[in-house]
Amino acid sequence: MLVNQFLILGAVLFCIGVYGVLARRNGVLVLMSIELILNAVNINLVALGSLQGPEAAVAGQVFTLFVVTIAAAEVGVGLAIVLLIYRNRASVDLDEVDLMKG
Amino acid sequence: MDGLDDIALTAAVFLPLVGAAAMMLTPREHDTGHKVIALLTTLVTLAVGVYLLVGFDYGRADVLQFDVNTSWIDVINSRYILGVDGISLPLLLLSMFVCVLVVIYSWNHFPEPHNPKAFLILILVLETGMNGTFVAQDLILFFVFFEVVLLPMYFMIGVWGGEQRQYAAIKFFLFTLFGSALMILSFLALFFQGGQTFAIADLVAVASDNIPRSSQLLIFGGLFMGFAIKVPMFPFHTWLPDAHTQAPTQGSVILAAILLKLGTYGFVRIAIPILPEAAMAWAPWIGGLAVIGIIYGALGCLAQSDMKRLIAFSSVAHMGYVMLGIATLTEFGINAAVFGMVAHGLITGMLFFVAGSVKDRFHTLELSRLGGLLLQSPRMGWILGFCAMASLGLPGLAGFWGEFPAILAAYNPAEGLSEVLFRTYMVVAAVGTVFAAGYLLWMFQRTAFGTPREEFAQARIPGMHWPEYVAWTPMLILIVVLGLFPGLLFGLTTDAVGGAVAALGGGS
Amino acid sequence: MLESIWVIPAVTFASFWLILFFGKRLPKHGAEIGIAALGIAFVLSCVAVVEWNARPADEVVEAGHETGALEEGHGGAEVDDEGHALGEVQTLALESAVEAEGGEGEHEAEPIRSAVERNLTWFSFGGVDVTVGTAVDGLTVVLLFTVALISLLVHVFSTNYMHGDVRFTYFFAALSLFTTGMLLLVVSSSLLQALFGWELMALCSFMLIGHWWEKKPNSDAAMKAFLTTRTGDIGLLVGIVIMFFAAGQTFDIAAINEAALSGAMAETALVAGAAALFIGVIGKSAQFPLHTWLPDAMAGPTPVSALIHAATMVVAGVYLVARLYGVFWEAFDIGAGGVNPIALIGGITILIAAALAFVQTDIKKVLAYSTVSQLGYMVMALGVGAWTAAIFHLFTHAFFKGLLFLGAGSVSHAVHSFEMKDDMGGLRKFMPVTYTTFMIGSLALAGLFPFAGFWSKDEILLGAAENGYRLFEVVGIVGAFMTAAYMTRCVYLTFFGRYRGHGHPHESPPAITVPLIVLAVFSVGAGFLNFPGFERFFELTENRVFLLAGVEHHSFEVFPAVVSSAVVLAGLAFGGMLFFARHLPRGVTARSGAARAGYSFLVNKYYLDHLYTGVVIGSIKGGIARAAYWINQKVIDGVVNGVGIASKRTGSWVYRHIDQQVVDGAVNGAGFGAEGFGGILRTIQTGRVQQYGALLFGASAVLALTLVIFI
Amino acid sequence: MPENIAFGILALVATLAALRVVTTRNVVHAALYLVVVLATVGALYVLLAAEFVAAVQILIYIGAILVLFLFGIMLTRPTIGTDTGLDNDQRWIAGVTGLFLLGVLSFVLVDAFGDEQLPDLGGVSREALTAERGTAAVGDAIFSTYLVPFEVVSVLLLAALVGAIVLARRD
Repeated sequence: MLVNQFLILGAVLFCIGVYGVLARRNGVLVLMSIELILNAVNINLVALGSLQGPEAAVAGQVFTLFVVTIAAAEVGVGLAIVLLIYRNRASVDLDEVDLMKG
Repeated sequence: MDGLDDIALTAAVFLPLVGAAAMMLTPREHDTGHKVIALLTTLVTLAVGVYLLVGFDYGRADVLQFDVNTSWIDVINSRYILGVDGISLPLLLLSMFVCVLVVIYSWNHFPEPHNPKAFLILILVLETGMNGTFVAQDLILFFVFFEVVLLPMYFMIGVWGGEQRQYAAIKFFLFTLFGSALMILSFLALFFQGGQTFAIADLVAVASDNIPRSSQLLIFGGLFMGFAIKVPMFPFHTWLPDAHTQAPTQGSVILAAILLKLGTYGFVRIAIPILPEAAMAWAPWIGGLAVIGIIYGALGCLAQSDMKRLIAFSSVAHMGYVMLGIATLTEFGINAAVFGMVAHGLITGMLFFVAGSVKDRFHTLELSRLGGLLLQSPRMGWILGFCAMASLGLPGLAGFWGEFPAILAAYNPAEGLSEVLFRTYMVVAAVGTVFAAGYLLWMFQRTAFGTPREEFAQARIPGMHWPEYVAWTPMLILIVVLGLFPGLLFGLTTDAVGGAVAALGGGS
Repeated sequence: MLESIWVIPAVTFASFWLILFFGKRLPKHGAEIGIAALGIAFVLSCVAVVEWNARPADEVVEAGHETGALEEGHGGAEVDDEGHALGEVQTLALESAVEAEGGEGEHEAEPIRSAVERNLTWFSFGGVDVTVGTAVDGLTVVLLFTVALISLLVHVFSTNYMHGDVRFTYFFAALSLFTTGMLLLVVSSSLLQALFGWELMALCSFMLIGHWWEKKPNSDAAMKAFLTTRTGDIGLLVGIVIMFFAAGQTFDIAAINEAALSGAMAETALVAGAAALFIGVIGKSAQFPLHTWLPDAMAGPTPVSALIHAATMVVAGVYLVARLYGVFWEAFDIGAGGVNPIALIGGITILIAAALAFVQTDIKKVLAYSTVSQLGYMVMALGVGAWTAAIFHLFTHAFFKGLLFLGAGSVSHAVHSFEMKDDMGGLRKFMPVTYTTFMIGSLALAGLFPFAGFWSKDEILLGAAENGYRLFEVVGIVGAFMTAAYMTRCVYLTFFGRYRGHGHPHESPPAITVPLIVLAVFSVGAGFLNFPGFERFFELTENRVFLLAGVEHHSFEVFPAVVSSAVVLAGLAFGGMLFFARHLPRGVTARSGAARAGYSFLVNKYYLDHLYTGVVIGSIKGGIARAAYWINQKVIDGVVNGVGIASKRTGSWVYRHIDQQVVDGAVNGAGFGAEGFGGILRTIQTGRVQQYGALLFGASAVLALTLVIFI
Repeated sequence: MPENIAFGILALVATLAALRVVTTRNVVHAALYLVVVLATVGALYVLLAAEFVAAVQILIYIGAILVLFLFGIMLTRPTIGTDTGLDNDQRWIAGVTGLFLLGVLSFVLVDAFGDEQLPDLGGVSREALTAERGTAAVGDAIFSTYLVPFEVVSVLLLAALVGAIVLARRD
């Protein structure tokens, strides 16, 4: 198997995720797109790890696990934020969330 | 004491961050607590600076001292190298010093929307960035600190700024970021072509031998863009007036006093020593832009109706002298430039302080609406006059030593540069001193002389507050002391500059 | 004392700070500190003069010798031996001297007093040690004496004149600082340090001329003074820079003079440097065409005018030329005769300023133009090689011009105005002391025997004649005539005729009259310092540069003195005819000494009346002077203002069209396409995270692409 | 070869499902498509001989995270069914950015790795494989080499837990 098969699949998923993050209006969907991005990264980690030999393979897997864990944390906090926004604005539309517009 | 020496610079850089962290943990309501923490942090940092000043070996001002050199990012062979020599030390101290005063001044001058916690944290983060830039001796480290400065300033302008703050902030950010992008490209090119190292000292030794002349020119061009935008030099200056006008007083002061110096410092520390040949080739253009900036900035000043904007334009003119000094590539010129940086930092910083306090009282800086400041707040009026005089280069005050030696140096530029061209620059620069006197006195006349306008005639204008006294007195004293004893600074810089100029093959 | 001459400016400088910090709490609001400090300075200056006078000649310098002098011991005996041996060398200067003087052209090596120098290293940069220090020679002590005396008297005068002023304390502080500036300039051994004093005076003139800054014209005048002198300072800065390099990287005045005289400087650098320095002098000493600020500077309080005109500020330029005479001498070839820029500028200034003085109605403006004209004399004297005469004129002028200004102040104190035509007249009866002293001052200014002005002016004319500057001798004589005439007019309008003002004028109190009397004494007596055969002044000021250059000093000669006296008398008579005869019955004219003298000189009254009123005055008053004044106000001033307005317009135009549109536009355009930056930014700056995200990803992709392609 | 075929199918499914995640107009469908993506990615891990990761992927992602998503969807009460307002007005910008990024990334990847092959693990014995990169090896690594990061991650999880509670709490 070519290593690039995995890597390019990762790139594709990554870019789809980016598209989702940028184009989606619904907070929950944006979070899902972020999951896509994280998965793309995970694929890369595992694939590159197994390319470099057993030790790297283990390292890649461990980091993948870390990413998964962090993703869980991120989804937890992210959804909490979305809920909070929803509660305050009765909407999860990110277009309306422009608090950074000073 | 060795141990202390080793961590002194690291402490100087990261203490403000520690303070910022402590403030983050303090609840937002404790205004006074935040102020005290911020003040203590900056004071302790300044104490470290004083320790450096005392421990500095003046006999070897051209060598890096208190140096730290440990591994940092091995993959790209970027190391954590800090050190100060005669050029960085004054600027480092200036940065620490100004930060203390800015914090003191902030005591009762928080611009809307208030929030002392965030504001002071930003100042501390800024300080880390600035201090770091002045002591970093590794290109990547330098770049990191150089960029760290950007964000706090962006927020400071964007959140606490005037009416057009969004525009000003984003303009500032984009301009500088654009410059930085080219700069990092140049850094990378130096890395790949100059022997796979980011350490400035190593690059100084090898870069000019390893890199073909044509690439040197290109690389210098990238560095030039990065630094010139920060300075800012003539065609890249348009972010400055907007940023200054919109920034809160403290932001303006830091911007004028220190941030602009990052650019000129970059030239002196990085661009010229590493790429002397390219510097030679670029010098006439830099000098040309510098003198255009001098006259142009002055013309810009004459056209202003807003005091802060006028002062901002005057920065363009003054930094023109600094750049002219640098462009001569002589010891005289670069000494003058370093002196000019410090002097401009103190003087223009003071001018912005005063402008801020005037705005606090009159809620406007329109020159046509001001007048009679000397009647309503005599001390502030005289301080403004003093700063105007210092800024126009009156001998006996610090500004003179940035201006006159630069003119002096332009008469006799480094070997290989056209004398005729630089002498023309000299005359133009000398003409610029008259313009400087013109716009500064005009501003002073408009604001301080005469009688107050009708709208303010009855207003009770408070005199100076104690934070103003405390924050301004040291600066005023320094302006006079440096003006009368320039040796204090020249003594520090002259050896270090000599070392830097030696790279140019002897200089003049 | 001579070694520690720095004490003198230090005292006045300390006085400045003391007045600033403690003045308000003292009973006299700081005046006592100023007077005490100036008193000390004056006493110390006297000590310096005495010590200098007592100093033995310890150096031998051969006149006109170009390779520099031998440093000899401190005895007179060696001097004679060496002097004889060196006396035979022929030089260029010697040749010209032979022409000029006929028989007595042999140059002897002369023993002189060497300057007392004391230098410290101030700082060093770029491998050059910059020194700070004092150099004392005859020129220095004379100026110290003059400055300290005039300033002391001005301080005393001001205690009464400025009494009750809103910023009394501050005024005294500024006076002290002003004096410090001049003293510092005078004792400086290096050009850089001199620049400090020079600019300190500019600062103080700004503060003092604009003392009553509540009124816009006053602050305008202050700005004009500062900016005009600053314009000249372009030249000064450039000149100092050129001298620094031309003399081998030193600011030391003595070294620069030596280098210039020894031919070590490149010709172009020398000429360019001297020309540049002279531009500075033109600005500071109010020479044509930069003289316009001085009359406007009358906006300041009268004591300030006295100080500026008599002892400080404007004479700084003359002093600089005298101090760097070696440079100017070589650069403009002053020894050769003919025409040179310095003499030319001085000559033009004499005439145009004197003509302008005719049409003024403000007494201080008459005096101001006369100062300009007299400064022209000094500069011209330097230009024609009459070095001693220039310094001597500076010295005597300080007294009578100080006297005249303080006198004008005394008058205005009585009538609360400076308008001669509307508010004065007939004050002779009300203010006898002021009248007498003012008369003495006027006659001294006119140059009548035996007043001080006569001796110094005469020396200038003589110098011009002897050194081959016949043209400038004529200019000087015409100037003397005009001076006499306009001063007659001024005196007439102020003190004679009927009182035209309001209220009852009265004589001023002693704080005002005592300085007047002191100055009057000097105005009479100062001239005798260079009395033929006595010549203490010449001996006192003779210095090394002077001798090295081979500058000629000419003693009094009877014939030219008679000619110039005759011209002065003619001028007085002319003025008397015009003013006394026209407006008053004969009887009053007969009682006035000046008028009678003019009268008896002019035999054919009708013919001269016709000539003067119809032709000369008609053209001078109606035409030339007005034209000159018009040119002054419209063209020169117009150019100054025009440049100001034009730069402002250019500034606005550049700012509006180029800065805001082109430069900014280019930047904005380059980044973000056709729409304005602002518009786009507003869309970008939505505060929406996702748009920032888009930017972030886009930008990083672009950056990545750049990296991929270029690296 | 069989693994290549498997990869092709999985990759196709993953890509299509991912595309649907970001394009579908039904939020619940999006979540379900995400399940498909995550599952195929898990399968890809198996292809790469990383069974433990694959298991974790299924357990945590599909078992926990996805359930969280569904909760989120339910709690924010979006329209169940199609909803036209799910995308904002910068779809084109997003699309262009994504494609551009994809182009750059692919170029870099092809440029860097070319046709480098993954090591063929077919010849390695099952025992050796397990010992080298199996679950045990991973466990060893986590609790020895990567112990500190592991602890940090646990603290992070705790912080996230607390944070989520603080944020979502009604008070």
